[in-house]
Amino acid sequence: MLGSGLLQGLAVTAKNLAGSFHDPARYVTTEYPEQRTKLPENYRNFPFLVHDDPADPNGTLRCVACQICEKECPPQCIYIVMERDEKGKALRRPKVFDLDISVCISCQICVEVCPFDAIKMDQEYEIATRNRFGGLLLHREDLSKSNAYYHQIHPTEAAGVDAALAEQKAKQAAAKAAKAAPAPKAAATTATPATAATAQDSAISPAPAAPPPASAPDTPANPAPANPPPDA
Amino acid sequence: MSAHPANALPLLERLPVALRDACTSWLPESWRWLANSLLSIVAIFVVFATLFALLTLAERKILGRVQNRPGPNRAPLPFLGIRTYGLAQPLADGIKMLTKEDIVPRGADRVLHFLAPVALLAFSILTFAVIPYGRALLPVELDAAVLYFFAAGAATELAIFMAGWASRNKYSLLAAMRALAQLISYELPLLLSIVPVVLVAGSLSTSEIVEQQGTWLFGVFPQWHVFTPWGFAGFLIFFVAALAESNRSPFDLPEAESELIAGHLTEYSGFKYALFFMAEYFGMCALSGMGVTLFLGGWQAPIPALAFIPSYGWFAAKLLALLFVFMWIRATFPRLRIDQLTRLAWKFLVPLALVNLFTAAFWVLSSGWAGPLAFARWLVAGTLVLGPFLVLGRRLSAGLGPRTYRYA
Amino acid sequence: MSLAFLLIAFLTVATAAVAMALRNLVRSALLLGASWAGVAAFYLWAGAEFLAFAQVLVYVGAISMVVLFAVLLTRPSRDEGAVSPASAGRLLPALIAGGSVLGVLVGAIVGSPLRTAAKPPLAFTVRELGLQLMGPHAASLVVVGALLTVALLGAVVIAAPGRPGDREDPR
Amino acid sequence: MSAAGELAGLSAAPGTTVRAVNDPFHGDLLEVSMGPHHPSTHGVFRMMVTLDGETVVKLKPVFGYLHRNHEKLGENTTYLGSMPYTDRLDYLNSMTNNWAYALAVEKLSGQPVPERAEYLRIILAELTRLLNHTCLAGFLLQDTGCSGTPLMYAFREREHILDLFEALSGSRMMCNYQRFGGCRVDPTPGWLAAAARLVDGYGRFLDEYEALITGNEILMARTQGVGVLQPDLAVNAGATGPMLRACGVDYDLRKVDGYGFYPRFEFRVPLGDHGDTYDRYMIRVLEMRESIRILQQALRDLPAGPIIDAKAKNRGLRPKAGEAYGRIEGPKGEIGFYLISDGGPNPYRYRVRPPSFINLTVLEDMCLGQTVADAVVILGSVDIVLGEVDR
Amino acid sequence: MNLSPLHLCLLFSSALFCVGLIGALSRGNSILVLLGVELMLNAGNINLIAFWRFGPAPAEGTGVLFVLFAIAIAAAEAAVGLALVIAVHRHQRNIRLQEANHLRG
Repeated sequence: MLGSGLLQGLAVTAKNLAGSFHDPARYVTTEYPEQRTKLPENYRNFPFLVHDDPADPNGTLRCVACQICEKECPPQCIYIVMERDEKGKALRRPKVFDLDISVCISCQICVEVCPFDAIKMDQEYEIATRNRFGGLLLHREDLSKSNAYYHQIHPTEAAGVDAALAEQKAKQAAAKAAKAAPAPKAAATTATPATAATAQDSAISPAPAAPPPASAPDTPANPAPANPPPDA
Repeated sequence: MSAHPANALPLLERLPVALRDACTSWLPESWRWLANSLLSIVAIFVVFATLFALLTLAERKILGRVQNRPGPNRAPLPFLGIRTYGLAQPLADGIKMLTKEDIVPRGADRVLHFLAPVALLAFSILTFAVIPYGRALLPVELDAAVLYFFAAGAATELAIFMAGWASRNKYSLLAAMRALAQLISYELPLLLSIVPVVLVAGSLSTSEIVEQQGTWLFGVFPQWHVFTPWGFAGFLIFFVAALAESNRSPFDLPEAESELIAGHLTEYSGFKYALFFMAEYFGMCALSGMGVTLFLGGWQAPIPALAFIPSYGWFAAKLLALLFVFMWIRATFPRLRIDQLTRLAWKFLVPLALVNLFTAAFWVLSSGWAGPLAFARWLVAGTLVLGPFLVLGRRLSAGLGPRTYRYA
Repeated sequence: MSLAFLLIAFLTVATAAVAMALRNLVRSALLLGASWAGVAAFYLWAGAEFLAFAQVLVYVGAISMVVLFAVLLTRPSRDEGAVSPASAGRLLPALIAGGSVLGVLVGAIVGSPLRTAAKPPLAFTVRELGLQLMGPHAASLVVVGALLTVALLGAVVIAAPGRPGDREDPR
Repeated sequence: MSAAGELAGLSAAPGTTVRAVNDPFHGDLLEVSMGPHHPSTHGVFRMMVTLDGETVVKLKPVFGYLHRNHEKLGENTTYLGSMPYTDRLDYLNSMTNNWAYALAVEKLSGQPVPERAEYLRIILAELTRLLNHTCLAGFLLQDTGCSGTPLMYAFREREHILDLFEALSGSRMMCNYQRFGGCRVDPTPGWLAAAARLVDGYGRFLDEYEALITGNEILMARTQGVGVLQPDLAVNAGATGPMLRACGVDYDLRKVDGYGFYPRFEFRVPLGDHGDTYDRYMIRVLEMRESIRILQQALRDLPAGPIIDAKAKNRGLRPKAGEAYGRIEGPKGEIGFYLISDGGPNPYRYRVRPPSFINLTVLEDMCLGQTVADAVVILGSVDIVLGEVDR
Repeated sequence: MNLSPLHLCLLFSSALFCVGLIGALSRGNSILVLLGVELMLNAGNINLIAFWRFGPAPAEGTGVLFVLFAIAIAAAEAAVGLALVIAVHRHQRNIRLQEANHLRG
């Protein structure tokens, strides 16, 4: 009969009208600024750089300025300049690490390609700023966040990363110990930074394992100019 | 509001009139009439403007709740910062509307562009004059009140045409054409649907029509027109035509936002837009009020035991219920197309209304039937209503229907 | 003579005159709507309220709509309903003819002593009107009804496109 | 009279083209530019519509307002670097876009995919289909003039699926989930349980949604017999997906290609007989019900194992010189990626076959002779996403 | 000169009549001609009402009835006239009266 479909529709809307007052499955609105939904652990929005010592956020970055993420970044929103000492020797640390989050697409590829677990995805989504240009261009200081923060936002993933780093470090220590016997000179030089590093697994320690082995002797010079940024 | 010979009425019933008389009693006799009229106009305007403000909120709230969201609930009270479940929203909307820039397109017909909202609102307000809001509350007692109502209402579409044409916008022009076609189509079923009421009541006066619905069958069932076969059919036809006449969904073709942006409102902003909005709600209120008056017993109480509640209370309750149905329908239905709209009017509503006229005539002629004949009376009238509905409905929806699908 | 009448008369004639002189057809039609409403106001002033509402309903509600519709359907082109003003060759004879008719009429009216009944306002109610229509004038009512039906059907046939149904879309 | 009659008469026969505009009998046609800023063009799409009264006598789609040089970008980034960009083609269906692209690269570089990953891909693709069709039903009804109610119901359910995507991939719409040789993240048992709950409850939502609107006489009047697409025209134009199946052509890549593990699943392909807007709407509703069946089977049978091949190479991929075309049955139709490798780190040629763009080519043929109001609804039933149309 | 209300009413109606007449004679557009004729009809109606109101026997109401019938006929006239205008327009793409000088379509 003409009209039966209309009446059926009216019944459904009436049910929803009533249901929105007592049925939480129907009334799903979250009133945002006051109420917030819990973000899932995997949620990702914009990268940040992990540092290990909150006392020295820029000195203990895991990033070695290898520029892999800069090359792989699809929208090319990362800009890295490696820090060099007076003699122009690379210090395996970013002097500049800029990330333009007005360009960044949060694709996580930088995280995937990073061999040092130095860059991770943040969960920050309230990024509105009054400054159109500078406000969305994050520098090394803005990006640097502690490992504890990383544990807080991505607990499972961070635990996995820590475990892998610890394992790698242990392996490396073992390899070094084996190496130390035939070459005591090299061992003496590397020992100082190892003890000077923080109690936790150092960011620098896995570095000699992967990229060019030639850089291994340079590490002793590392702690000396570790605190030049006066603006920090 | 006409001075009824109603000093015998209870105080609550007389209250508005008594208040008005108290306000004007100090004036000389010759001036009192004018003052009383002005006071009535002001009262009607204030009441319906407030109702309009609340209705805009209610509509959004109801739409929101139907759609499982809260609707507007944030606007805080000015200077206090307290949220009141969105009650301050109309205030915020009003301030926004009043302070917005009034934009007139360069190619527009400036005079008509300005006149359209004014004329629309003026005609909408005119219709309020003949609706009996309560036992003693009828602003103007007219012999041909029903005719007056529709004469005043007929001019509203003209204003919509003016708006659409004056905007010099193609969407607006299409909306203007649609508004005209819609008016020409729906004026007829609207008028035809109320002719049976006039026929049965033997009067074009609204107060008399309401008075006549004030009896109870067996002392329980109200004898409203809607509770007769012809009245029921007439009410449905009236309601559908009223939806079309007030340009409400599913007949909101002139401003069809998914097709014509905003139709005749495309080039309006600020205060003029607010006037249109107000006129739309006023028209809706007026038509609902007329529907209540003609079919739902006006200000009569549904059962005698509840007659202690003042008559204007009942009127308000019925009016709000009808307005709720307007909103409920808006929340549910898709929009018709213009050719379907006219076809619905000419091929369905007009024939049904004509048949309904015969049904009403039969009802009047058979008013003396009693006993088993009363049953036969209901049967015949019911058949006269239902039969054409089924036949015409089948013809209207020929070729349409649920389908079955095959699977590869 | 009441001020109201003079106002009504002036507005009615003025709007009608302006409407007839305007270039813009849509404006003309809308102004004529106002003029017809003025006539309705005259009826109201004269005490024929039923007639006044019927006038508004028919003229403002229906005829001006149809006129506007016709204007939009037959719009010459993009210039939004503007038509050329009356050419002098037509205007002059028209003015002469109209003026002379007006002169004759005014002369006749003013010159003739009209007998008016000095009666108080009358009460010709809707009910009486209905009784008259259904009683002595029932035959004419039927004839008018038949005329209206035939006229409307004829209008539909004339206005419909040549082949019936060729403009109608499938659904 | 004859020209006018012909012109008008043609409108009754769907599928025929009327392109005459300046004939003497229809000199005052109204040309309306609908869009790029219009409530119902689903983004920045523009239709130059020529109207005779309200009837469409000519319709010219204009697009490109959202052009982002997608294909050239793909030729200038690495193979992996294009993956997040595919999210942004049809931003409702990033999972299926990812899959089609991954499939093309896997064909090009000959990488195997573990079983669990294939199952996960099917689960996510079918969830995407649910999501897309739900959205479409909401948008389509919004275009017919419902005041938001069906749209809000559709979005309520869509949010639940997006929540799943977010919990798995980290983003609601830009999932970037598939990788060459598998998937990026393994779902937890909790996630799988949540997905199963959602799938089991989805039928109830569809029932309520259909009660709300499918039987509605106004909707039937608005959509039945409107925008009829003839099967031969649809095939010739290359239309795919629900658009094609609504005309009664049995062509579903899940059955035809049998890619992934689809041959292992039991499901049916619904077909329409009229090819009108109502069929296009109903086919999608029925496909959703079939998707629910596939999902139930997949979630039941999901095997354990790795989610990405142990030797899978994503970063620094340099496939041998050659070409490959990977296509899957996306929710909107055949989404395909055609890649030519010259052995370098970037594809030499990167080409997208965007289903909604190709389905859009028959828009004018469907709209001719219908009214403006229909044109909007027909456009809605084509189901376009401008991110994919303009690329 | 002392004019009775009836005189004034009649003057009013003749003014309206002449406006309609001049319009109908001077304008070339057939819609405007039709509108002029409608105005003249209205002027006639005003006369009828005036004589009913101020005439010798207002109680009979014949004037009102006359006007009622006249309005109905005017409505029919307008409908047919405008239908003719539309038909002419369809055939000739023009509604200027001078050019509508042959009846064959």
